[in-house]
Amino acid sequence: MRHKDYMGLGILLLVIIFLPFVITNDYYLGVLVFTALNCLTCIGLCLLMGYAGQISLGHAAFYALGAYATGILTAKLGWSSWMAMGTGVIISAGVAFLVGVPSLRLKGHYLAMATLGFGAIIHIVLIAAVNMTGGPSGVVGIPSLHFFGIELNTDTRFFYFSWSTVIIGLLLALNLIHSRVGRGLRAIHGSEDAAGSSGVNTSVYKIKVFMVSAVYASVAGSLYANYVNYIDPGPFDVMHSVLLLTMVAVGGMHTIWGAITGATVLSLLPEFLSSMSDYFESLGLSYQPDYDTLIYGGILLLMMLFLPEGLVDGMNSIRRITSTMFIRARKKLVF
Amino acid sequence: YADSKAYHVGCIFAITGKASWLGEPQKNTVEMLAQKINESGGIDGKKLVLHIEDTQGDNTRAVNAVKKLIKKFNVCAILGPSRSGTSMAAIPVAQAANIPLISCASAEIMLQPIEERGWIFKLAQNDSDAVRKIYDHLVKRGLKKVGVITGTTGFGAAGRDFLIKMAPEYGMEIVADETYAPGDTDMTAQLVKIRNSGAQVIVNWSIVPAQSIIPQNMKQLKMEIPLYQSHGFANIKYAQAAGEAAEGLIFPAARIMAVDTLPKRHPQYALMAEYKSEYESTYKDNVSTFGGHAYDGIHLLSGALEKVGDDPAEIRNYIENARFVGTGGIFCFSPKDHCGLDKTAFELLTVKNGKFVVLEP
Amino acid sequence: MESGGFTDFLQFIFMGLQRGCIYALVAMGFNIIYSATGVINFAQGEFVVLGGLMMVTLTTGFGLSIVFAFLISTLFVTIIGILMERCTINPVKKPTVLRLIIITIAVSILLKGVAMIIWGKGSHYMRHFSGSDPFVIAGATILPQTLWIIGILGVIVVAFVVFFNLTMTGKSMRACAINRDAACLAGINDRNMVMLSFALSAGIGAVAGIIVTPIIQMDYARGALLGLKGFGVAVVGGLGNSLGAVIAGILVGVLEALSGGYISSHYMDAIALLILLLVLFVRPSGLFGSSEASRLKEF
Amino acid sequence: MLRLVNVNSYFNLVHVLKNLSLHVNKGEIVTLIGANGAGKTTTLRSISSLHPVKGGRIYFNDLDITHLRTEKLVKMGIAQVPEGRQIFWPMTVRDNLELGGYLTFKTDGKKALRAGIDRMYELFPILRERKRQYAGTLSGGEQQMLAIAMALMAKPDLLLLDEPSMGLAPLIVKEIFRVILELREQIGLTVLLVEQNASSALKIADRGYVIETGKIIIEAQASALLENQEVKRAYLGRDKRKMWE
Amino acid sequence: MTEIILELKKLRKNFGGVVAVDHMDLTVESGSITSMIGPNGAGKTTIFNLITGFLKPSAGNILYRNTDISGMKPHVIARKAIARTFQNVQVFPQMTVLENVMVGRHIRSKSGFIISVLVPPFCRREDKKNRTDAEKWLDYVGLGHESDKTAGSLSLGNQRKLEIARALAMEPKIILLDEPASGLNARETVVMGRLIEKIRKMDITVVLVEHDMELVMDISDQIGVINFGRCIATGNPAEIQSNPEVIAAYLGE
Ligand SMILES: Nc1ncnc2c1ncn2[C@@H]1O[C@H](COP(=O)(O)OP(=O)(O)OP(=O)(O)O)[C@@H](O)[C@H]1O
Ligand SMILES: Nc1ncnc2c1ncn2[C@@H]1O[C@H](COP(=O)(O)OP(=O)(O)OP(=O)(O)O)[C@@H](O)[C@H]1O
Ligand SMILES: [Mg+2]
Ligand SMILES: [Mg+2]
Repeated sequence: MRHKDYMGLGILLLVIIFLPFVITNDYYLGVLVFTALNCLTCIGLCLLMGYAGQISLGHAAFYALGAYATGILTAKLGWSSWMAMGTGVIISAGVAFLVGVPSLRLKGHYLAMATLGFGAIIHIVLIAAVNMTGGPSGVVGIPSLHFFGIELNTDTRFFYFSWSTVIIGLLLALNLIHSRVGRGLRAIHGSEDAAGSSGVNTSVYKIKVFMVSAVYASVAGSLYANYVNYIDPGPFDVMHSVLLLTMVAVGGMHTIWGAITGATVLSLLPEFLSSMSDYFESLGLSYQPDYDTLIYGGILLLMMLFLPEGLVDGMNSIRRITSTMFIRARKKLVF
Repeated sequence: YADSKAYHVGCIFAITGKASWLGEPQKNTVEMLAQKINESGGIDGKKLVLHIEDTQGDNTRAVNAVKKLIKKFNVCAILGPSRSGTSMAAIPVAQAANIPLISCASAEIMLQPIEERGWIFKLAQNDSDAVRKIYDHLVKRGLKKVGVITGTTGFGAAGRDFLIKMAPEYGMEIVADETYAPGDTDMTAQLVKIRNSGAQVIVNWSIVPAQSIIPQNMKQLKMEIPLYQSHGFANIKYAQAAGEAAEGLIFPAARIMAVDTLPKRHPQYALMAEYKSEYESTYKDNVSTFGGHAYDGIHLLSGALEKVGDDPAEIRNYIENARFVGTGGIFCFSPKDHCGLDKTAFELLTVKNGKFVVLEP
Repeated sequence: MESGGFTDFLQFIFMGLQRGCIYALVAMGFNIIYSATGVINFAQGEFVVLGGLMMVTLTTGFGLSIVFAFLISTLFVTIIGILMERCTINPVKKPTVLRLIIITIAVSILLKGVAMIIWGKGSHYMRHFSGSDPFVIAGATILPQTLWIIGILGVIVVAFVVFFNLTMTGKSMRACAINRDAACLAGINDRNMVMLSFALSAGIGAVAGIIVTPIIQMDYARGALLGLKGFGVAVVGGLGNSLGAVIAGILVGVLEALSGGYISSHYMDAIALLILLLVLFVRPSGLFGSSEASRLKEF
Repeated sequence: MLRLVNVNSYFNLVHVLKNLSLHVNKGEIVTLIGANGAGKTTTLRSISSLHPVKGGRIYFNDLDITHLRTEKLVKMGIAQVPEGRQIFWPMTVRDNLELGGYLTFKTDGKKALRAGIDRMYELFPILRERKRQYAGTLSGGEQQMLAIAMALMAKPDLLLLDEPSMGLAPLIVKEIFRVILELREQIGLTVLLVEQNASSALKIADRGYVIETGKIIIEAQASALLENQEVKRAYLGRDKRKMWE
Repeated sequence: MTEIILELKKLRKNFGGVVAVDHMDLTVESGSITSMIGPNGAGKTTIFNLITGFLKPSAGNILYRNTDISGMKPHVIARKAIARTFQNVQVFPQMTVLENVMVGRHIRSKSGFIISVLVPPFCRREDKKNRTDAEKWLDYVGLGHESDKTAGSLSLGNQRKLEIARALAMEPKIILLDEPASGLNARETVVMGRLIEKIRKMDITVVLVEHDMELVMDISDQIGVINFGRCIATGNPAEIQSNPEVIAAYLGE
């Protein structure tokens, strides 16, 4: 079980190392960079939702805190990117603490609402605090990241960097969930009463994991700012939080792998659809970008209808079914 | 330059999503023009192939789309994006790839600092010029106390900036500074505040449909001070939505919005009348300035392709010195000015009987 | 026109009332489906949009009378609600709350796409039901349309309070959400109940859309925002509680208006939200949700 | 009255009921005993269609009811007291009882419903005291009483009881068994009873089945089962403690 | 003779008008098996909830080894080595049976967030020990062969055993069992009795709530009879069985 997880990590690592040799077009690598950022956020969100069972509809806010910390500190105050990222992490964790203490006492939809409200407030502040955040016009001129003297200014470089971050984030998350603390978190999910009576400090654990997931989102946000070199409040609205939640749920929130799969699929899907329109056009069919929305919604719907426990579980059961079919077929052959 | 029989040009607009009312007419316009160009034999015998991408009004998608156009389709120039925010996100990519990007958004910060934005152009009129136009008129009417209300989008924020920054220049006093979100449904609270601030005039600066609620609210509150809108109001639907309440409001806009009331000898007239009649008959929809930007963009680009071929650097140089008459005004680019328009591009319009007409001086 | 402090205040209250009633109407739609399934239907905002757009088409496009168009639009959206339930909620074999929520998100995207293709991307407007000349009360003005909204909301609230608390059908609908198995064992047809809840909430969403369109204009993308506000209001009022939704809705609306009017329009929504959050922290199951009852409810 | 023929049930890939067949005649009390995890609950849930049956048939009054929906079955007269106190937690005791009488209300109206509730209050006086309390805050035993009362509210012909005595004080258990016998006398109620407390169950039952890992291994008259050595050793062991030690 | 490990003093709990526990006095000797019996709704579970911190007493005190623990949070009380099971079984359904028991080892291990995040599990000795310990406790209650199933897929009776294993894994000083034998058949009830006696032999004090009289009478050292939230009688099994008040209120016959 555990070893499978770490093996998966190794495979992922290999894939990432070799991918840029297969895909040489920067466009695809660029898309994969955004995918990595979503994966990173979703790993954190999955720890919170899938493992500790606490819903959050405010994660775009932490993504924003990271991005704006980087944006403001580097572009306006001239800090180094790393310092800014670190500060973003500290701010996000601090805000997560302040928000988590009162919010995480709430349950279910009420918690969803509280986090959603928090996310919306942050978004409004980003728009309204013009002097600090640049308001709707955003922050321009955010420098690229430097890593041991290498400027991460090409898509290939940033691809490696962002996915390494994902791998590290994944490793840490896997460590966490296979630990005493991870079990404590999952226990909270199963039954808060029983977890408490087993000695798990439920409120502190919930707050801590909320902070951890905020940190993931914050790092992703910082990387976003460094990569795009420009931020405005647009990408950090409540709908982005909803999208993140959807990613985690589509992949199957009971495993980290599910979250990553969901994030990857839903990050690539729109790009895939936009390529599809080129394909249709080359066939001479008239295709409007308007249909993208329909197809996107339709695919999401079908996934939820036919893969109840998410993509990862869906793939597992497909494998199971085919293997039983195989066994049966073999039996028939033998007799 | 991927294939010698065609010119590949990229277009990115907010065709769906939160700013689709901007991107839709732009997409329609470029498709219409490309078809027309190709039917009449293309450019120098080469077909004009447009690769149209949808940003959904989203920065991330815009970045991806620009990369796709540049790396996958090898386009020689890019027209769009529609919004300031998406343009800002797309600019570093185009700039780094040395591909000209001709934005349809209006924010002036897109072009600054000019040394770092050598590949970036824009077609929409300058916000600051719109402000000038409005303030000039206010000065003429002797109105001094201005209540500013803006929408919280990049467009609104840029306008708010200029309105406040340039007020002293014209002896204006900003007595109120309010905002509203794009999704807001009722601005009476803000308007009551403006009313209490003793403003003699209201300037409503926004590009979202919600801006047409302001005149309605003012009517409801029985406020009778004059209302000025920005060039973001330049969509007849906004005036229709506001109904009677919109009568008499004043806004600076490209002349395309009031072609019919323009003297026929005006240099822009012929071209705009043609565009308007073609667009409206093709799409059964009203023209807007937003579509006009795309029109100008295709004109500019087809001119460049015809003259210098599809080398991006050549195109850039061509545009830097281009002069032409478009729907947005009479463009006059220079290496220092990547917009090419000044306040003469604007005409003050007003709403009369549900139509845009040129304001009688 | 002279306007004293009180007049302004009254004006803000009117504005708040108008906004609040809209929120409350959307929130009631959430409440109904929540009551029957425990799920928040993210497509609720789309019901509102469809109702409004349909109304615009019928009145402005086909020139139907308001009453007639009202009925047809409501019926149309109700049918959409029923279809949605039959095609996407009903087939789910192991309905978990989160899964159903994501399904409703998917449906909302689909409906939005359909609305975009049918009605285009611009915003649509229509005449007020009975003119747009405001009434003046103590110097403050209120639109006749607002009175319509308040009136219709009132009727709906009374109907729902009676339905859910006093009738057997209402109770059995709640029972389905609480424990499907037990509800089936009591002889309740859970699927029909769920369908009924979708029909009702689609209908009420349509009504909301129809009566607010003259004021706010309708476009295909407005659903998300209306939905989010409605969700917040439903939660703060106490999920499943119609009266709570109304009071919370008006509270939110008035808070927004007052903070916009007296504090800052830049932060008006944030201030209202902040106060809502504080309310939620003090009363973790909403204004009128019973803490006992919600503590026992699993997510 | 009830007949299961070669019923199979699965949890994903786990085969839980394996060709299980049993029958209950009209007016009979039949008990099903077996160890934890043998499949008793799954059997009852399969009868009520709460769990899908794959392969096999279930007949009720000679009607094939295998794939009918639960609420149809309830309408036909099959009620179940499910395992683990499935009541409506965030509703009051009274609301719970009313919902239990949902069908009564639909067919016979309000009066009949009230009468039914009053009858349950007589049966379990403590429920009357607690009628305004949320069902979820009741004590375990009170919840169990409520669950039984709800099933009885449906006025069934066939009652499926899944460990009704769980968590109940001995006096109440006796009372419940008495009521079951009484109902059989009065209205000819048929009962399929799953009980861990096998000896008391067998005492009131006519016949019994022993189920082991999803298969029926013994079927006999209750009195015979009470004497059966194997059954005694496995399920009634108490006083024969020395025997298995 | 032996020390008193748990003492309830004038304990009272009311929910609005309902008085669930009233003026309750009870002492539990260290190393004993103390049973609480009484009619349904007498307040037994409420007493457990008060002791383990799920409810706050309206009045009165709970002394555990002479310190007042009333009003503390459940996890603080758990760390004092007080374990419990629930009448409405509470397992962690998504986790495997083994992991459920490992959660019970929570208070006996230490690694916090930082260590958990940075050190992979196969490098942590503590984790391995937890696993072997958990396996031991699973075997102890007879669920060793089910250890890889998810807890939610166990039958109800087995979930109850799992709960006990989890509580035992805490290596508690005192364990509160709420109807451990409900859902077990007669034979297994006897096994449960043996198990409880074995627990006591490990020097763990047992407090038992149970309606199965034979089990209670069989193994208890002391029995408290509770009715309407009050302790109406205490004594050894023989005394209780012959107490007329108890017979009337609870036992019948
Ligand atoms: N949700 C589930 N998923 C997978 N397996 C399950 C599930 N529920 C029950 N099982 C398995 O089905 C088998 C039969 O369970 P069932 O609940 O019918 O037993 P039972 O005879 O009622 O036991 P008990 O006396 O403990 O209630 C058990 O082996 C159990 O592990
Ligand atoms: N939250 C609450 N609100 C109101 N009454 C409550 C609440 N919790 C418990 N009660 C009542 O307190 C009484 C004591 O309940 P408790 O669960 O302690 O009983 P018990 O002795 O464990 O009974 P059983 O043997 O049936 O489990 C019950 O009558 C119950 O209805
Ligand atoms: Mg069972
Ligand atoms: Mg109890």
